[in-house]
Amino acid sequence: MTRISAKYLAQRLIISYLTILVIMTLLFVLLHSMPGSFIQTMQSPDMTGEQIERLKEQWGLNEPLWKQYVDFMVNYQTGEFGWSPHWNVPVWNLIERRLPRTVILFGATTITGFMIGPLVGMYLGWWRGTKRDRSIFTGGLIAYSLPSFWIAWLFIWLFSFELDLLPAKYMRTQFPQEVYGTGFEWTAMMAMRDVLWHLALPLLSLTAIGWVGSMLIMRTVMQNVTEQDYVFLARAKGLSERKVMIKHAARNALIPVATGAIVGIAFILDGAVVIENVFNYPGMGNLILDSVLNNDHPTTQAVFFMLAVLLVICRIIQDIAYTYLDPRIKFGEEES
Amino acid sequence: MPLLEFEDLSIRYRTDGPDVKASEDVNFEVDYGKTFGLVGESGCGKTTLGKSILQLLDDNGYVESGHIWYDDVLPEWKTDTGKVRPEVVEDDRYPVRDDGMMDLTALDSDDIRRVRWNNISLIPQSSMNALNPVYRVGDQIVEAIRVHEPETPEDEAHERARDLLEQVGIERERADDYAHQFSGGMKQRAIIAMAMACNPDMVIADEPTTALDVIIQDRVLDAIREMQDQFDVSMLIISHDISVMAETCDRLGVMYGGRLMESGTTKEVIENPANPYTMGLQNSFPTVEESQERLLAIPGTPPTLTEPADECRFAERCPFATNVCMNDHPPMYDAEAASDGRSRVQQEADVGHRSACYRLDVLEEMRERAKEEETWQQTETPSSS
Amino acid sequence: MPGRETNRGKLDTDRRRFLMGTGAGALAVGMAGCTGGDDDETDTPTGESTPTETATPEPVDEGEDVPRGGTLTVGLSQPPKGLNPLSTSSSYSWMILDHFMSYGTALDPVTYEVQPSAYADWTVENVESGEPDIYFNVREGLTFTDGEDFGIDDVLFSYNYIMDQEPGRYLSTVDPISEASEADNDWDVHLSMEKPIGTWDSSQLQLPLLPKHRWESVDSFEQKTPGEDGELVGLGWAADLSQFESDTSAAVNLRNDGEYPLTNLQWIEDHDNLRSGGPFLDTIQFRFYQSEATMNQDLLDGALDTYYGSVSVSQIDQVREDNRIGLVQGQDDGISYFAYNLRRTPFDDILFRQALNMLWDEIYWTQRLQRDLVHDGDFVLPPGYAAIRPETHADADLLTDPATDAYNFREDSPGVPSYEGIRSFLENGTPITGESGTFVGQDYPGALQDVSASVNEPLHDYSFGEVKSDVLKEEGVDKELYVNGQTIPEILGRPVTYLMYPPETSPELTQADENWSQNMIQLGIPVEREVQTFNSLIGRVYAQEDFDLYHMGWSNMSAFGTSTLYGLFHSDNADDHREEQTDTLLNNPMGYGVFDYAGDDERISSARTEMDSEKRNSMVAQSLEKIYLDSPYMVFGYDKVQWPANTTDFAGFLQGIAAPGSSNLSSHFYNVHQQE
Amino acid sequence: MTRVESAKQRWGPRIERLGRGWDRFTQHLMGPAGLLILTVFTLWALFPDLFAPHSIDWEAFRGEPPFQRRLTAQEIEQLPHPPAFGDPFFAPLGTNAQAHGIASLLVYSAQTALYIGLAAGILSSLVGVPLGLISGYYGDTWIDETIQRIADIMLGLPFLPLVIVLVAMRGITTTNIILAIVVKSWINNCITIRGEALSLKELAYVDSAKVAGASDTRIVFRHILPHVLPLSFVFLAQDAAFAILTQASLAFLGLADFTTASWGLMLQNIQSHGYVFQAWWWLLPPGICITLVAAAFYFIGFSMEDVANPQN
Repeated sequence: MTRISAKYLAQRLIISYLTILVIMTLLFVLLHSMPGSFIQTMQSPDMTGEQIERLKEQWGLNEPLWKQYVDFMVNYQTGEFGWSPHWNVPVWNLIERRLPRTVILFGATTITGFMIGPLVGMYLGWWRGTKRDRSIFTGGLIAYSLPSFWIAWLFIWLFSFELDLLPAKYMRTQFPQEVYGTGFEWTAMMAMRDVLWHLALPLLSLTAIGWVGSMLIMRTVMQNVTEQDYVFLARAKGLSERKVMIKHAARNALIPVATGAIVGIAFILDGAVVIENVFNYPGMGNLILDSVLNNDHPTTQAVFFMLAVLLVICRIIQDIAYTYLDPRIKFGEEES
Repeated sequence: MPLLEFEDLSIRYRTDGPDVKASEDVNFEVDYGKTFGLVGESGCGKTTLGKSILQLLDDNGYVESGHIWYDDVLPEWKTDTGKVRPEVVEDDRYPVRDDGMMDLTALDSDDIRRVRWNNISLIPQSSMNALNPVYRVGDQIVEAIRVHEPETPEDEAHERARDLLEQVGIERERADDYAHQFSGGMKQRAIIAMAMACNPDMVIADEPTTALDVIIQDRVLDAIREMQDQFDVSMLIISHDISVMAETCDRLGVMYGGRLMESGTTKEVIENPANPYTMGLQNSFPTVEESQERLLAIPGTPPTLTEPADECRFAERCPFATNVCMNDHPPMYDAEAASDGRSRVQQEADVGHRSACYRLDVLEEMRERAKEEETWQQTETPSSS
Repeated sequence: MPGRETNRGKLDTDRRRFLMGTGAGALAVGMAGCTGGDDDETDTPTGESTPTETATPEPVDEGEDVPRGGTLTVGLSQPPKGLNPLSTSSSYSWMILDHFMSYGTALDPVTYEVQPSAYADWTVENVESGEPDIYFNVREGLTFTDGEDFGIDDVLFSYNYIMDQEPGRYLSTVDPISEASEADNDWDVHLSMEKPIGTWDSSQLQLPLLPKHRWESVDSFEQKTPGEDGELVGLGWAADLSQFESDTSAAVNLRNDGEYPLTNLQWIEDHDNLRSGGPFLDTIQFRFYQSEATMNQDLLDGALDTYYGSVSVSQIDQVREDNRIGLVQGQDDGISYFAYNLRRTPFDDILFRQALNMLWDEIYWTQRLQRDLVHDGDFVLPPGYAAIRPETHADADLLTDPATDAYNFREDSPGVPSYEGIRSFLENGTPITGESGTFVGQDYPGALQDVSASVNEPLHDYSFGEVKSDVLKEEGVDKELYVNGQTIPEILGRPVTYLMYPPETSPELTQADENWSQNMIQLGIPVEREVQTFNSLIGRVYAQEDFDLYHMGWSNMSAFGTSTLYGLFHSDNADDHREEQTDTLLNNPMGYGVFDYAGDDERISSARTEMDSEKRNSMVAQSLEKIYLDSPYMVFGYDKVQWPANTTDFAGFLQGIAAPGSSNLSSHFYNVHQQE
Repeated sequence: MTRVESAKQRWGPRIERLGRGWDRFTQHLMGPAGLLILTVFTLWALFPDLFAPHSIDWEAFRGEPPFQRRLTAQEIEQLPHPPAFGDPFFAPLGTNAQAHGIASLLVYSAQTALYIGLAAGILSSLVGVPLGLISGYYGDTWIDETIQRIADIMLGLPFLPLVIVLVAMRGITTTNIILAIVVKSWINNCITIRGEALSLKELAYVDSAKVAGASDTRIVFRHILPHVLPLSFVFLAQDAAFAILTQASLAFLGLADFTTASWGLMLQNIQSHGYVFQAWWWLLPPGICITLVAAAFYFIGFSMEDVANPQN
């Protein structure tokens, strides 16, 4: 039913690609300005100078900087992320395993956050100025002010220690044979349930904060939208308040929410990076911290790159959602 | 026979300070099939009146006293033959008068919703922006139909929407377009079409032509007139543009500062104005018939409606104001009678030509002097003293 | 804790018998920190008293009646870093690899003697020529974990592959080997050496034995990722790696049918506390954590049976209260130390270093911060390796002899250093060189052995005067140290920079650092602390040698004194910055041995090539004491290992060996079994 | 007209405007609540010794330095000590594992939070506002395009990972943390201020100033800047809150300056000492303080938004 303007989409894709190129360049500059050579993490005390030279050669560190840059850009675009000196495996092996975990946590939170946030924002904007609005809004701002890891600790304490309801570690049952008996095999359904079960607490902790961003935008926009003539007309048409609010006001308010979504999404990604560390959840956040602290440049580089790509993908999705929400864009008649 | 009757309607807006008296003791009637025009400067309360009919006032607005009687009742209050059920009339819990008219201000929110659009529809102010940008125009008309006639099948409703658009001069297939693909006039006409969707008894048009250029204005007015003829609806047109009103309305009501200053047939009010405000207002608009050399604006600004003084609302700007005007706002007097010399015959019911002015005794003099430029310039000094 | 009690009872007798049998005092201090009545026995430093105490040996079952089966769940506070035996040096990786790898010879976990394993016997010839020949026989009937037979081919392949590929981890081991070939005499394999290596039987004979059929197609050893590619195959007692997710968990099935030849060897049977016939467990599961706190929690929650490491200070009370968990105790095999950069003034001066040592409040560290879970440190090899410690060679009490306390905290009142005393120690200029004497109010009985410090005079003149440095001014200190008339910032261009790694890795150490540097400041030495992550610290210290002093929270030491001393304290392993700057990562960043005012090159070199272990140990002990006097390192602690294990459901944990929960964890894995 | 009168005439409207702004600010309880919280924390920051029950060197059982004795093993075993009121010592929020009073640490940490918040907030305003003004004033020129593209790309960068890399690279100091935060937080200011500037420059008085020959700089700073200032204060407050939270996250990850007392560091300490689920008196207060100070900034920011956008 929707006919997204190919021109618009192509334009967004090109911009995304250029963004990634710029980010990669930035990454390269950043890591090459780092003190100390990461080659040291691979050296062993017994190596002679000659062997170190050979190692440098192997890693291309003897090439002129421009050559290293070109190689880096080419390699990354062909999906070649190199080898992790710290973990002793190809970087891609690390990413491949950890990225899905982060994506699951981050994606789930983004979805719940962007379901709850605009919904609450819609009601608050609609009730703007009422006592209910003020107390929930204030509550939202307080939630927005919570240090994510701290609230996660409190949740673990409550739900895991006190109530013994939810697991507070890992993303799935480690040794299912112990729980379900020997010879146990995962079925897709059970595996999914298991992951969701383990996801509950991190998700809760992250959503407790992550919903606020979109709520704030929605609330403000909603309030502007309620003053629009089409909302008045919808009411005059005899629509129920609920229908006016949801179908006419909220639907329009979602457009600016979609435009500003990337900020909230990036915020949630930041949260995920921290929360992973609380829940012993081996994801990208964990990985980037470990690799930065261990001078593992190839991994740092790749993780940062993948997270940036993740955000770029989110932006493309955001653009598509925006296009879908706003017919003025959809037909290629972008208004300034 | 009135379709709609305003009875001593007073509307207030709550603010942090004292309430704003947006309208005060307004009485007038809209007859079946007729067009009533409400004119006045902006901020005089006419839009408030329009909105109050369907309980569409802003959140802080409320009807303090008075009624808006509407000559129909909710379907369940009727007998099979369409008459009002006697017990409804007799029971005080139902807001229905002895003559079978229903008080719109007393309906609860569910009931008034059923009246909206179904019985009375509305063309909002700046209806340029009244179409929701994210839905197809046709769908928005269908929505109105389906709210009130849920039994209508989807495709039938669509057909009707297309028919309606066609009737206001928009091609049927444009129903699938979005508002931003319409021109200004098209949007306006689409709204008019939408207003007719449920075959209402009455349409309220709030400044239907304001934001449009003159040529489009004409076309829109034509469309309104056409629709009115075809559907035989009563209309309440609200506008600050007295010349537009002169062309379209059967009767006119002139409002100022929340008060009805004058009402009567268009001819009476335009040709024989009986209120200084109407006279001043006329001066400030080009009339269609006679070309005026220059337009005269009424000096001063409309009064604030928070705690208005007891005097005649217009007294401060009125070149004819005397001490008698300073005590109280005048009641409605019969202007016919005044022309005949009986200057202060009160006429609360909206019949004939009425005017709220103590100086009806010097009506002729006022009419003469109002045409002179100096009359209006003089007022500046007395009003400030 | 009944489980622990029985274990202990058994263990004491085992240990006594062992001491009697070997006559060596390799394991001297056991059970430190234990509660119980026989402390005097356990503290007996050497084996001399034991022959009369002929406690009835109570040998453990040799496997026949030991219950087989069960799953032990082990926690690792970090995920392993790859499972490639040639490239990973992560101890977390080796926790898993240990099950898969066996070597030509094995190190006795109790005595640290070299014992046969995949090689049945071995010999060395032509030592005098300077190019010895090593011969050994390969045991028959061994199979790899994938079921393929192991043979001489695999051995030759392993040597040649490693010599060819030169993985950093084994570089120094294969470097002296000129050729590995099939022997042309009665032996199976012949290694031609370029130079004599004293510890050849535990180094050159302990190269990883790789399955030729898996590795011959691997062009570059680094590219292989065993575990991830499902190809973890070795000679160990594991059956297979049944589960491996490199950052969350692993499960190793064991060959527990009692038929695994390398745990049925005679020397294992001869040890009363080692069981032959293992492994007994079905499976060992590993959970990997991102933080120790989470791992500790899981141990208490019952999700773990044990973990790699020792209980931390903050957890010890909880673990002690836990009925399921017992604490296996043993000696540390590592040390915690500070190191000084001997290239820089005034750190080049023995007097200055010793003064700093005296400012270190070891009571604060051991009692307050570590709650008595560490010993105060002295020599650079831990008490777990008692056979090579100076006390053993001088009939002195391990760790407590006054000669090991030369640098005790000199305090006026509790926790407050004797500033005046230490200032006059610096001003008067008599360092502790091995002669007896009284230094800053404390007697020193003289060196245990016949050694003395490299110099007996200070290099610089010290005085105290007007405060110039901002650091000191901020703290309101009244005197500043002048070295040859200059303040330290005037010499170095900045205050003393104290490199430390991030506090969260060891909050207690950060506290102690704070205390020590405060003491230095109050004395009149401007100090600033600079945080470096572990790896950037490595770069600063080992590659650039750009530091004044730095700390190491814990560093594992090899049981072989000679190689440790050579690696850490020989000038061969120090970059000599007087000529050129290199960025090799040599292990002696202090530059000990480079300068004539501090070094022991000669003794270390001769100990290294000494083939007689008795003589070698004695030389090592002398070197240790000399280094102690020279103080390039200040060793501030040895852990009292408290390894937590589920002693309710499992038994067979080895009490009293060095590093039970860490370096020697693998010895447990073929001994541990379900409780009867 | 007397001078007083003329002053009145000149200042009267401004004061009135200020008064109206204040009225709007205090309309919700949020604004005053935020100010109150911030005032308390500011007092803590300025006069910690007045509010803290002990000095920062105080130790349980031993009291204030200089210490006359060491802690006994029994005393050490009691650490971290739950709240105590006189017996055996006075520490209303208990102590941490190092025997320091939690309450005192809380008070002494207020400085760091406010410093980080305000420094990061002011710096991002100093970068973001001028760039936004320039971008908006030169709307649709290459200058605007360049600034906006940069902002656009920065917007897509994963923020915390970037900060982690920057801080780990450049060294873990408070200054570096602030700078790393600013690297990203100027963007929001810039984009919003640009939007405002775009619409402001269309206004008549800017045109007339142009006609009168005012230079671009003058127009931007004299005519446009004053109008966006209230809005930039809104952002300053929000950036401050965000910076404080980011510092806490960094501290949790082990990237906080350990020599400066801060709430984030207190939380990091409880984790590294392993008492997260055992010492509530140590776990709760720092988290509450972080939440309160961040919330106070948000409260003030959003209340000021009402002042800055009076159309509601």
